[in-house]
Amino acid sequence: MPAEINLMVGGEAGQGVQTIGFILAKTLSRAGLFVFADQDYESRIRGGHNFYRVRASDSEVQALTEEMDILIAIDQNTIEFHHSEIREQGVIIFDQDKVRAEGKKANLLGIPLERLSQEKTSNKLMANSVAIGAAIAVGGYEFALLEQTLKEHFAHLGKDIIDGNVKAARAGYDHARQQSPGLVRPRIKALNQATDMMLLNGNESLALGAMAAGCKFMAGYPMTPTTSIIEYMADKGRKFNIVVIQPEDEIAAINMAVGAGFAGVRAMTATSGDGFALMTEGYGLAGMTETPVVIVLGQRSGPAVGLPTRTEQGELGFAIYGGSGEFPRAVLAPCTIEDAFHTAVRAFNLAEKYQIPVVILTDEYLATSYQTVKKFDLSQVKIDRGQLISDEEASRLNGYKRHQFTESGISPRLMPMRGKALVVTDSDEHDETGHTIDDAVMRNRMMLKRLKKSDGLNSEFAKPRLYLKPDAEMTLVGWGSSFGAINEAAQMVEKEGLRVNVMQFNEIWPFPAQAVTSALSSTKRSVVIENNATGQLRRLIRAETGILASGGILKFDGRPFSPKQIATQLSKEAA
Amino acid sequence: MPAEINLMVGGEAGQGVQTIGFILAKTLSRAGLFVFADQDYESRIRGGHNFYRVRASDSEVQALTEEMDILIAIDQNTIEFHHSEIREQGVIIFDQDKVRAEGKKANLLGIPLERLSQEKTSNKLMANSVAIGAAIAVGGYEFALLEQTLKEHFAHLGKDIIDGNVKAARAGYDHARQQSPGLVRPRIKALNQATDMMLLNGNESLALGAMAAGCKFMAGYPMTPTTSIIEYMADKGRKFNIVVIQPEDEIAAINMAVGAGFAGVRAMTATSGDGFALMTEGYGLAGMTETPVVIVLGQRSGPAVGLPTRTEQGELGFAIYGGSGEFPRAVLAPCTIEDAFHTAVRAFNLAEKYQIPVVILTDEYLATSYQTVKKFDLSQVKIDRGQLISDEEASRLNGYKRHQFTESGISPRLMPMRGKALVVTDSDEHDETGHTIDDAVMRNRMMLKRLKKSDGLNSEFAKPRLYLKPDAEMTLVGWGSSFGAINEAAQMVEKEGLRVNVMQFNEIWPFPAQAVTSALSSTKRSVVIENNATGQLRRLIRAETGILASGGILKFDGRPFSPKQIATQLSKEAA
Amino acid sequence: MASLTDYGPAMEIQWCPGCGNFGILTAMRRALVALGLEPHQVLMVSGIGQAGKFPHYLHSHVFNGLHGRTLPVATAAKIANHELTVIAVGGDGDGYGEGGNHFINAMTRNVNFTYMVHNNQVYALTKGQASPTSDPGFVTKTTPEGAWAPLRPLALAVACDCSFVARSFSADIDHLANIIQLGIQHKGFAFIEVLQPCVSFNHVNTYEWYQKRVYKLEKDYDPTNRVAAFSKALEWGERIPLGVVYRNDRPVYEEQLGALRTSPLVKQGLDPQQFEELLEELTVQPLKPHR
Amino acid sequence: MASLTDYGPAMEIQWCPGCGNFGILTAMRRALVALGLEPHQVLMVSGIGQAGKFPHYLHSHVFNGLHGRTLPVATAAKIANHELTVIAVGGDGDGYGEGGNHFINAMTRNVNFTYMVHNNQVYALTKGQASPTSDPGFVTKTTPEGAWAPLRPLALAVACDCSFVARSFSADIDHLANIIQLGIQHKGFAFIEVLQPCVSFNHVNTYEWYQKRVYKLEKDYDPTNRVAAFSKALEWGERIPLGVVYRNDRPVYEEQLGALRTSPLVKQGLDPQQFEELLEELTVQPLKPHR
Ligand SMILES: Cc1ncc(C[n+]2csc(CCOP(=O)(O)OP(=O)(O)O)c2C)c(N)n1
Ligand SMILES: Cc1ncc(C[n+]2csc(CCOP(=O)(O)OP(=O)(O)O)c2C)c(N)n1
Ligand code: SF4
Ligand code: SF4
Ligand SMILES: [Mg+2]
Ligand SMILES: [Mg+2]
Repeated sequence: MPAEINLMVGGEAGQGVQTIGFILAKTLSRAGLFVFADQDYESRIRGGHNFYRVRASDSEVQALTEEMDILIAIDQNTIEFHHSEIREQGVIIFDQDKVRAEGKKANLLGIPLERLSQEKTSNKLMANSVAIGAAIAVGGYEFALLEQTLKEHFAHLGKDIIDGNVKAARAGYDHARQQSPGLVRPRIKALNQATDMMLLNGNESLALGAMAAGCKFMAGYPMTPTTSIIEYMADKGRKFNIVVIQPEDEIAAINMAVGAGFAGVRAMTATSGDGFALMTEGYGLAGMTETPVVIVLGQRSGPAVGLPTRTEQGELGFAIYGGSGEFPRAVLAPCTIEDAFHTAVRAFNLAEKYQIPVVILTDEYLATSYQTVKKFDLSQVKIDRGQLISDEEASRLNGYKRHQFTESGISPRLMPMRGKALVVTDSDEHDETGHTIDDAVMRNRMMLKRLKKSDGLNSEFAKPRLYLKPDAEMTLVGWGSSFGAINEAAQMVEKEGLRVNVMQFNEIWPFPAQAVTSALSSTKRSVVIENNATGQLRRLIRAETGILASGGILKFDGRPFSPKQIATQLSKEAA
Repeated sequence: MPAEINLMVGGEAGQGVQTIGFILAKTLSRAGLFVFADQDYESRIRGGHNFYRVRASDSEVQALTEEMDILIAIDQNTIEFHHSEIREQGVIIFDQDKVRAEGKKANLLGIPLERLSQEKTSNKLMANSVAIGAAIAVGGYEFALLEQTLKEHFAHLGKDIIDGNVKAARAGYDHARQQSPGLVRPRIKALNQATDMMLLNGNESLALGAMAAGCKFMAGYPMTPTTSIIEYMADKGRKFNIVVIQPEDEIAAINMAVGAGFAGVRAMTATSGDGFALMTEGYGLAGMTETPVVIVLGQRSGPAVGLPTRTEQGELGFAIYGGSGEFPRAVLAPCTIEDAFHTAVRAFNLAEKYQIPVVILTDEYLATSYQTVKKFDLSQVKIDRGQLISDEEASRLNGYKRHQFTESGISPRLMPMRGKALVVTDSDEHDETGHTIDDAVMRNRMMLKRLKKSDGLNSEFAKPRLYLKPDAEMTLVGWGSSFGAINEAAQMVEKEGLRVNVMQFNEIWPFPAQAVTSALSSTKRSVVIENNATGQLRRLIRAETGILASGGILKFDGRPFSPKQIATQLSKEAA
Repeated sequence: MASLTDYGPAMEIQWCPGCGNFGILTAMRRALVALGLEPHQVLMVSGIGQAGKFPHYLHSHVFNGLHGRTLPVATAAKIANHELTVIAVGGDGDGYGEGGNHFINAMTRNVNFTYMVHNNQVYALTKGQASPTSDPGFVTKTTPEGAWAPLRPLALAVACDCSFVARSFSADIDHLANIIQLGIQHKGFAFIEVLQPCVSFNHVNTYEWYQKRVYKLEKDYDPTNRVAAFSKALEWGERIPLGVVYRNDRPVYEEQLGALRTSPLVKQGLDPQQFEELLEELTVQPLKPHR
Repeated sequence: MASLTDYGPAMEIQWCPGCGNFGILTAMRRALVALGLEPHQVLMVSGIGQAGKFPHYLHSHVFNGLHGRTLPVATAAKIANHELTVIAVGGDGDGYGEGGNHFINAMTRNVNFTYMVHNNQVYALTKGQASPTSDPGFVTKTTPEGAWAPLRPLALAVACDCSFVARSFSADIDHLANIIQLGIQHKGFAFIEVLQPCVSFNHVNTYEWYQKRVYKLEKDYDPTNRVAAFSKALEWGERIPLGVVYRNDRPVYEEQLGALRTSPLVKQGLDPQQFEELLEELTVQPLKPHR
């Protein structure tokens, strides 16, 4: 059985919860463990209640768990809200001068965090590092791991800050080992010391994928949870000749992406539901003008502004049916943080190959969760620009029809100003040359030409990921970011004797109907597990295959699934 | 068998095609006939090719037919494009000085239209009236009918214009009767001289319904095919204290409608697909804040700008799944011009009763077609404002919660400034008072409260219109404006011995799954007939009932179905 | 008569300690009390952003809508019930970025309500990106090389012939409260920009930064001269003027609407039967012989 | 060298006979030829409206996009390939109504392309509704009581510090061709408003109406004085100035973009492996002991 350690840190916004959590995650990664970490925060900059959870294990982990071994309580609320989540033998670390923890069912490790910080660094503001030191001590790890992490983390703030934090952490570390040696746990050892592991979140992974795929133009208006994609690309992209624009609104963003795509570069935008709403007109524009563009739709709890910092999978239908009229599109939903990288690459390839808009459906959970993943192999990234006319061909072109009829529906694509041929397209219905038309025959042919591309897409679309077991009784079905939780839940229920398959969708639209039909017929029952209130995938499966999954597990309180929640529900379903 | 006469007039944009057609339609209505008329036009103001068709019958007609008895050709193209649509014994009326018609398989009635106009009125610009006169003569009607219509139609232009047109028409009338008495047809007599008939188009009907329902505020940005709703209300509304605003864009339009709805008046907006795309964010806002608002979505050929003056039923999925996150909504699709009136009334009642956004899905065809319908009975219009707190109750209120939890999910609604209680709402997730929240429990309750309203809606939703026959072999399924064509097609195939049911949807969402399931199981086969390329209703039926209709008839060239097209396809399906 | 306590916060205030928004809240409460307005007479409309939370923090009717869409909602609410005192509030991103089109059009349209923009020159709620008013060179995570050229909202306002254009500073509560009063009293669309330090994400345009630069318009400044006002509206940098920069008495939009003449729209009864005459118009009169 | 015939219409022209757009087409063709530009060097971007059809009527690359969304498309196309001569065209409804937010932001951003608005003071393609520039009182089907207050696009432009602001008249082809040349040659965002009579839907602002009012800016007019330009930009009614109303030489947006320094974005190769260092940054370095 895999061994693991779970930590939580909680406090108000502005108290450094995220920093503590991230440093813990990184330190444990450095110990060779597989780490998964996620934050829970409100839409405010100070106050309220935030928390961060870190799960570290000797085996791969792709979800959080509810039971904590160590809780760092920066404020009183953290204790009140979370003490019940502490496992027996768990430890609460807190500032004994500020927070009361008496009577809580856990081992209490009260430390004068601020006082120690003041004492050791003449600055009480390093109290958080004292707490981190204590936590690493309780975890049973060597201090050097933490020291290295702190040095890296604070590197850009100069020597004084680095030294101060290291000193403070050391004080906490020593304090814990000396005052409460009984609380120090046996450290979990790395089984196969993974090398070349990265610790990154879903947005970073996706942004890296986009950049590796050759995205040269990103226009994005800030919106949780995809803002950090824009920010990451704005920062890192500088070195790699990537233009990142923050325009006046989302309408400008999508139209810019389309404009850049038309001119010939790989272009994208990123937003969440309300921003996507504003983009749906441009979505159709890309469909009509056959312009490649990638749209990241980071779902959060809707409708409208909803819970802006919380997760949901509420926009599958919107991505598939959104936009005026009918046009081909691809909808992808990365299932893991690693997947986000590959999905981004895939999205750009599909967008250019089929000359369509491609939506990447992520969500707040995937966007902000951190995980240790094996370093991406960039030499494996294949860029397929589809039927893009080369400079050489272009120079020999004798006339050009942007929307030429072909067998596949895909017309060879020319960038303006490669050669002398003119590139003409139109949001009105048009003929092969791209000029406006109004007659029924041409209209029919053009519609069919565009929609034909769905066939090609469909034929090369990945099947949902299938984890089939002989004699399974039930198939668990999910899409996107819930993969980790569903997968772990499957393992849990298997231990209780329920044999289950897992089918997880990444490439959802065009819908891989055949594969789904055959997969679902392999078990008597199927349960669709979704982070929404109306069961969108379940309905989609029925629309496309006629199969009504026997059950659905829905969650729409803005929080991601935990494996245990799913497992509990499954046991009920099975009973 | 009903007797009927079909007329077409064709010419360039700007040549008065629409005026001629409308005057013919009105004149034939005045003769006591049932009339259906529609125009076919391009997105340009001059040139190109437009035509207008009028069908008049002694029995009710709800669609056009392809075969013409009389063709008025204002230009040469009309003859080239349409001569094949003329029935045997049909007549082409044209200006013998300008247009060539030799060799066409029809009776030619060449008249020196301009010359006659010049002769009789010293103005060659009344040539169109000469042609109208000739057509009425050929139809076998008395001149007085036309004279009356011309007088009404030109009333606002003054005596000279009226007299001129009457004289010109008289000249054409006399010319036809004198020169070609053999072409004069036996007039079709009204069977039951209907009294109190109105001749109006779908937009007028819908606008009248909205006004009768008490709409006080309309904000709309011009967009074919709903512009004339805005225009009609702007004009007529002046007398009835209705405010109509043309704002800067569609985003402003929907947000204005929501603002007015929140303040307490019945409010609406109207647009088509691309405008609706821009409104989807506000659509969700209405859902989240539980603000009643009515959105007319007049579909036209998409995607993007598409064929802006042509029809389609391509946005059913968009209306149902559009908007960020998940919220209750109603989607209605009037099936006939008369229906448009009642649907508008119904939309406002549902919007206020359930405090939701309601979409009325019309299309270019329904919007611009004219039909004779029995005058609406305004005394039958019932206004149900739902749980709107009266002034008297308001004055006694002791605190107020805009989003109070109730059994039905509907919270009593207070207008701001009725009494002293405060009305608070939020596009963020909120508690009963309307203030922002972030916790999972309240979030869950609020989502369920809102979605609960769908149950109520569903239970009072009209079933699709069913025309069931014992022993029918097939059910024809359609939605919205195709009703007339489907219904007539059903009659046609029945004559050929195929017994069919018809099921036509007006109230589509929430989906009346039970009624549909039982209806579809009454026949072995069902065919879904839609003016789109992907079969949206067919897929919806499958999603909601699991039933895959055995066939689909699709048309997406921007033109409406004709009964005959459907009947031909059905015969193939049946074979 | 309402008192300051009647305008107490309706929920926990979620701004950072030291945020400039607190001063604006105090000034607004004072202004409303000074004007003798009761909470139920006031509708506050906002969008999304830190400023967008404002209406929740004092008792009034509240419509807290979408990011950038404050003005259309406020416009229509005012037209639907012109007895309401309508006040729209929002941030610089909300109002000048996402809502830019509504901003110029609302000013041009001139419906009688007040619009207050909390200008902190940054997108605060989303944690610090450049806004349309960020000073050139302002470094944020979306503009690592520094922000580009700024909009000048007051100059836009004068270009749109906005009927009341003023600026104040959140730290000068007396001045601000007075400007808000003037804005609410003004007949027509009143645009008030409030300089609002964001202590968390704008470490350039701080209290001190503003304090050093702001000055009150001279007593003899004539806010009715449009061209001079334009020049004044462009002033930014070493010196930043506070006060009423421009004012005119253009006709108010809703006053020309016949529909509102008898009573507010919300108070008018609904009577389907009154539309009979429209049906008549469309009715096909059977032929009347001998006429 | 391209000749006028190279810029012949690529499809049947669908405007009404007598439409002001014809003059603009002629002037554009002349200007392009005079500048020695070849069709394949020119990208015309438009939205929807009668003016939006313009690019189809002369040979060039064409992106005819959505109503009101001309400027973002043009902006990005220019950034993606700054060797293109990009010209955006559209109507007054398209540019000042639906596209208002892009208009003010594009002017502020100052990307180097030309934007020409065919201002006929009406929504023509949709058959005659009021536009943002309709004169007050202009009766249309959506404004049966007459249009309300107009936007003043040139004043907005000066307020946004637009780097080239000019007006011409479609009936004065020489003047217009010259202004278009100046606009294209100008380094920075060039906004050209063209007065364009619509013979079908605007029976007020006719050829004669404009002819009577337009005059050319005096020789000694100084377009670099922003406040004076504002005053000039407001002039409308009895006299309407034509010419370059305002000009500055603000830095151009794309010139500060490091990414474009070596070559246009579209010409840069794609190499996934160059990103190795970013992966390194995220890699968790295993502990190096004794350091
Ligand atoms: C359509 C849409 N786009 C983006 C966002 C995300 N968002 C929320 S607040 C905000 C900007 C806030 O800046 P500002 O308006 O200046 O307000 P501040 O927080 O600075 O007071 C953004 C971009 C959103 N909620 N909706
Ligand atoms: C989103 C959207 N809204 C509305 C329309 C309908 N529409 C097409 S052209 C137009 C206005 C045209 O006016 P203008 O831009 O002044 O161009 P003109 O025809 O006068 O040259 C409108 C409202 C549209 N195509 N898309
Ligand atoms: S982030 Fe800035 S604007 Fe927001 S509450 Fe904090 S200080 Fe105020
Ligand atoms: S409607 Fe007006 S703008 Fe359009 S082509 Fe005709 S004259 Fe020109
Ligand atoms: Mg701000
Ligand atoms: Mg126009």
